[in-house]
Amino acid sequence: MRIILVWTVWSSGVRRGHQDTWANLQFYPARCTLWPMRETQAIIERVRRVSDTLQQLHLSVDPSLAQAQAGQSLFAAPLNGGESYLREQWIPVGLREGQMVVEIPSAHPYTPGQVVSLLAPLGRAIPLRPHLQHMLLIANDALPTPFVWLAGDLCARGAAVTLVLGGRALAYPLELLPAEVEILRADTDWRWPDQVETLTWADQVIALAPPYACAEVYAGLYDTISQLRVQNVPDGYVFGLYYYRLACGTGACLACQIPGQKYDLLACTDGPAVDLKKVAFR
Amino acid sequence: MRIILVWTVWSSGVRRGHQDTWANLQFYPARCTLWPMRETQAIIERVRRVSDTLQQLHLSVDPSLAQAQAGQSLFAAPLNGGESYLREQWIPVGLREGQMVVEIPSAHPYTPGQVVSLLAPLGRAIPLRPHLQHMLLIANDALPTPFVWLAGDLCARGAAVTLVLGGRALAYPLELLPAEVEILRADTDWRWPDQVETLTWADQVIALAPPYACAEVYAGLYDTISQLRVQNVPDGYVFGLYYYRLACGTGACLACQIPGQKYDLLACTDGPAVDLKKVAFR
Amino acid sequence: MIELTRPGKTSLVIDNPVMPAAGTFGFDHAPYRALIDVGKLGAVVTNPLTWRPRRVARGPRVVPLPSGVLIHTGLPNPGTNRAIKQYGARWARSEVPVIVHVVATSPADVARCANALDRCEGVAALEIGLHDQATPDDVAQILAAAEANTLLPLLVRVPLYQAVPLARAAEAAGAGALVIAAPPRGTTRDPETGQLVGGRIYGPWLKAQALRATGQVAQIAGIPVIGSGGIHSPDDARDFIEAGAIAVQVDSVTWTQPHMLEVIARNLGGLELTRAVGALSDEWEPGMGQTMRIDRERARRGTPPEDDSPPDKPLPPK
Amino acid sequence: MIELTRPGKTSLVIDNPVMPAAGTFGFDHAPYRALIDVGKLGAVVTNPLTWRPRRVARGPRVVPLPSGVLIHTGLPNPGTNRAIKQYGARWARSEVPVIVHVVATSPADVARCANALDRCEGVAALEIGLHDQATPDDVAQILAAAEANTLLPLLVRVPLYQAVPLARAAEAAGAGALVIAAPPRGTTRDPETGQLVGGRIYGPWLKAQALRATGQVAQIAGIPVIGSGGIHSPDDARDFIEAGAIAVQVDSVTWTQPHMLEVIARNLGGLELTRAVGALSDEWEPGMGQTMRIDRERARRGTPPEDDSPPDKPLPPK
Ligand SMILES: Cc1cc2nc3c(=O)[nH]c(=O)nc-3n(C[C@H](O)[C@H](O)[C@H](O)COP(=O)(O)OP(=O)(O)OC[C@H]3O[C@@H](n4cnc5c(N)ncnc54)[C@H](O)[C@@H]3O)c2cc1C
Ligand SMILES: Cc1cc2nc3c(=O)[nH]c(=O)nc-3n(C[C@H](O)[C@H](O)[C@H](O)COP(=O)(O)OP(=O)(O)OC[C@H]3O[C@@H](n4cnc5c(N)ncnc54)[C@H](O)[C@@H]3O)c2cc1C
Ligand SMILES: Cc1cc2nc3c(=O)[nH]c(=O)nc-3n(C[C@H](O)[C@H](O)[C@H](O)COP(=O)(O)O)c2cc1C
Ligand SMILES: Cc1cc2nc3c(=O)[nH]c(=O)nc-3n(C[C@H](O)[C@H](O)[C@H](O)COP(=O)(O)O)c2cc1C
Ligand code: FES
Ligand code: FES
Repeated sequence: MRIILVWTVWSSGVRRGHQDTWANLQFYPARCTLWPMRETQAIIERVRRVSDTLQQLHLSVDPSLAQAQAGQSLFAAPLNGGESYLREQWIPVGLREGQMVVEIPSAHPYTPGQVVSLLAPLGRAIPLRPHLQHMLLIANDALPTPFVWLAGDLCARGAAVTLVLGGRALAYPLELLPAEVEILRADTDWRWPDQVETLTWADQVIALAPPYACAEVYAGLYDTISQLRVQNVPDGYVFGLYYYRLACGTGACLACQIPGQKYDLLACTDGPAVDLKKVAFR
Repeated sequence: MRIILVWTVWSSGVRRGHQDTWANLQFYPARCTLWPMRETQAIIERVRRVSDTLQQLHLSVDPSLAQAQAGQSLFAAPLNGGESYLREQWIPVGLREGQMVVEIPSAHPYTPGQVVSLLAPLGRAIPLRPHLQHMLLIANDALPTPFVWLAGDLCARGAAVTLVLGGRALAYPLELLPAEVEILRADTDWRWPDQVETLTWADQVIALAPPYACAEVYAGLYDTISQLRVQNVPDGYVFGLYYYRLACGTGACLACQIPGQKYDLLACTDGPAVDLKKVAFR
Repeated sequence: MIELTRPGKTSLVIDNPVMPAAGTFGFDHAPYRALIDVGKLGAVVTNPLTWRPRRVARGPRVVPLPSGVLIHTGLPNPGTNRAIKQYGARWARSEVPVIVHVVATSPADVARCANALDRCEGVAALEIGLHDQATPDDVAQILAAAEANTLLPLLVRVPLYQAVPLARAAEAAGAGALVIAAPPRGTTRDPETGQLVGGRIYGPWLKAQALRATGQVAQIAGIPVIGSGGIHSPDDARDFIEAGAIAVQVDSVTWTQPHMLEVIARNLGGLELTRAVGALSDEWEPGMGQTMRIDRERARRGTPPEDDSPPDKPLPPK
Repeated sequence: MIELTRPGKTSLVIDNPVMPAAGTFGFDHAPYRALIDVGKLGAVVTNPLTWRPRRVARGPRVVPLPSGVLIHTGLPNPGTNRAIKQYGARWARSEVPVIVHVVATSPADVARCANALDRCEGVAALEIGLHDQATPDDVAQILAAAEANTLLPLLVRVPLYQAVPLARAAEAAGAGALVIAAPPRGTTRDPETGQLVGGRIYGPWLKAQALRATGQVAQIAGIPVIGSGGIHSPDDARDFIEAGAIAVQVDSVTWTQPHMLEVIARNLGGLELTRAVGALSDEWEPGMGQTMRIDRERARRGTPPEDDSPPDKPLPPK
């Protein structure tokens, strides 16, 4: 079945006519661009309240989703209609014993046994440099859920991970993160201890800002990094995560477009991680 | 508390300025016109599936509703929003051990423990002649749920009750009706065995038709009865039940108006039982 | 104190910016008297009146929509003179101003209604309900007819789809205030009969359309604008105020959660909201904690019933 | 066989009365290729194109509504010429007719777009999207500009609030068919930023308004009418047909339940629907039982990938 799916796909890059956007990033997990979104069903096996505002859902998912990688997410809708009209983007924090665990706001009432329709995988795996040693993750005013799975994978393969938390991100329960991750605390002006050192130490930087602040925050971060690196910022060095509210999730509605230098990008099919070097900050 | 409520009421008759509509029916339960609708809460204690299409909900209701009488109903909405935007009219089939039992379509998913908001009582008790001996009830193409409580009360006080079922009403599970009730089966033309005899035998006749057929069916019934009784049909002899879909339930929106001979009536506040002698059939 | 209509010889001043919309509350306070404290509202707008009596529409009149409802009543009403007889005395005794809604059937009928209502003590203002097909010319004629027959302040309720041009026409023709907007019409299938049914549509979804129209009109209007359409919470009401409305009309939520009308009024009136704790079960009702109903009802124990009022005064002959 | 546009030198004939609405499906088949069988649709309508490229709007673009959504994209598109380069070859290979949506920004721009698209092999028809403020005069000018530059059938998509007068104007100006209606605009508060945001509104509630407008236009139009707005099920679609539409456009349900677009098409196309029983868990997906997808995918095992297509043809110079 999986093999068939590869035949039927139009890869996201090909289909909007800008193959070259990603062509020079040899280290991209090539598989992901060949793996199309499908509609499947999942059963909620367990609902675990992990903080005042967050819950984790343990999902029995279609076996094809076992291939998913950190960065990819689920576009979910309860089968019998939920509270919201649009599908919700559910961000996995890991795959454990065949179950996918997602972390979502606890405001939404889900119960074990409920069946959900999933459009998945949504988006691409977060691109990682092949011999990555030092990863710097930065979350400002947004809960670092999207970093949990990634940080776990990186720690497991021996990379050093530093996570900077600022603003609302400080409310996140640290016990949900791998114990190996070094945590730094940013102040309200986005400064943290040894900022320059951590930025030069890192082989790769990935930032997370809330949707309404992405343009501003990522532009500032990119400026800072450009100033530190007298030569050009390398391709695939600093990424921003875009979690815009999605209408279609398939690349049809263009509501999640991110203006690009050469080609515009879509948060749903090209994201969530976007190389900030490719973004046109106005 | 109940006493206070009596003070605050504007009776339904008084408030729309047509006290005289009911003034000549001395046998009306006077209490009902003095008992205003209130907003209270109820807990669903038990959900019992009684047929393929019907369920009974056992409700712990506000003690004030212990005064309710057959004909009065509840205008209900689940506290956390339900499937329908408007409130639903829930028809009680009895009051048992302080719990009110309502019978509603099983399509609506309710669960024990759920809290519902009630505007109640909705409407008036079905007016009964004081020394009633023989009651004829007729349900055509509408499930006879509204007759269950009434028939039980009448049998308990020794009256003889005959129930004619036709069309869709024949699908109703007879075990939900008091065993003392005599059941007759009407054919598609609204004829049943000994039709003239039963109509002359009865001290009072109450008919139930689906909302969209009320005007036609009740006009036909009233004609038939007029022809049987060479003198005028007496006041308070033949009633139709009006279960229109209600928007407000309070007499504000007028969507449930029934054109009357002298005054127009409202299904929500004057109904469900309306003396067909007062109705203007066009 | 909110000056609801354009300053001039007569202007309507209200204490609270929240009132029910025409057609949702009845012809007087009676339908909601036992459920909400009418005195906490800024005003009451009556159901629509026409010069001649109208009977209810035939066929299905209430059809559910996803998250809303379609209603087609045919505007039943006893006609203006009989309504004055039935409700005039109660309007005169109302704790809050009564705004009588007059359907703009024709200039001649509006003139007759205005003339009759002008002599009715309890009427604080008229709200003219424009028809969906009204043109700016119609608006001018209708308002001229009303103004020739009454000095009462005139609010004009404008249909959603023509909000900007008709609001402009109403202001030019001397309207005292604009109500934006009357709900639009729709068609849906009645599940009971299988028929396609037409009527006005109500529900929270309407808010986005009405809020946009309110914002557009507020930007061009030189007279007060009252926002209306799909308001279901104090926050919804505040959105209309932020878009430029001076007051709001609440519609179908009054049917589904009657106390919400009072909650919105108290909230926008700046009254503190508290949730009652420990009220006895037979004293407590939803929304009661958010109001002072318990105190109010206790206070009433000694007072005479409100219905114990003198019989309606005879009206001056026409 | 449905003659979708008025008979004449050119007329568009489609096999199935169901197609996606502009803006919901993308510029070509790619976004939904893996999720639905495009060949089962009657046609595909592209996202809106303008002459010049447009970038996405700033600020919040997707805001939830009760039972719906407000969307404000700013109509991002690469401009007509670049779109032809990017998508023209795929349009030419499409299993079903491709209708290109052209935004009616100005007569001059529409003329340029029509001219460029007229020479593009894969384009079966143009759909002209009228602006909300368009007047009947604008419609005449826009259509004259389009007709002077192409013989392609012209569909005209009319805004909801002005459906009847603009439909009349479009028919008089030679439109081949009418699409009733473009969704209305609304304003709502974005919960994330607290801002009031404007945009088009989508959801099942819209159906009542669009169905009414479709019925009104169908009664007066002498050319085919395509109904659109809030269709979420085969029954919804049938209601538009009963109100006089010859075909329907399905909008936001494609985003929330992609297979529903295909289900509606199969249903209105008269194909039998069966629910698959016993499909293997990794083969089964919602809606699949209602289609013949399992068979289709099995059949594909031996076929070359659809993407293995020749590179886009160079376009003739302008
Ligand atoms: C609470 C309330 C408040 C009101 N407030 C006001 C107010 O403030 N101001 C005011 O002016 N009025 C008000 N009204 C008036 C009222 O809402 C409308 O005027 C009433 O609903 C009449 O609408 P209608 O259905 O007759 O419309 P119509 O438009 O007459 O009825 C249906 C229309 O749909 C068309 N149609 C027929 N078949 C189809 C089909 N298959 N598909 C699509 N369309 C079709 C018909 O041509 C017809 O025109 C109020 C009413 C109520 C109940
Ligand atoms: C999928 C899709 C399909 C489309 N299809 C078509 C099509 O077929 N045809 C077509 O022509 N277009 C189409 N469009 C175009 C598009 O939907 C609209 O043109 C777009 O949303 C622009 O709207 P706007 O928000 O800029 O409107 P505007 O009206 O410009 O924006 C908001 C308005 O609200 C007013 N406002 C400001 N503050 C307030 C306030 N506080 N309260 C109320 N109002 C206020 C402002 O004055 C402003 O006018 C489509 C778009 C999409 C995404
Ligand atoms: C100002 C105005 C308000 C109206 N309001 C209503 C109404 O609330 N309900 C209704 O059924 N008809 C209403 N009508 C419509 C008329 O009663 C009548 O139905 C309408 O003129 C169209 O009739 P037709 O649908 O038979 O052509 C209104 C008409 C006017 C002029
Ligand atoms: C035919 C037409 C279609 C338009 N469609 C869109 C659109 O989809 N999205 C959008 O943001 N603006 C759209 N616009 C609006 C313009 O881009 C611009 O926002 C609009 O003219 C108003 O600008 P303002 O809101 O800054 O005054 C459209 C304009 C026209 C003339
Ligand atoms: S969400 Fe529609 S294109 Fe990304
Ligand atoms: S339901 Fe509103 S008056 Fe009866």
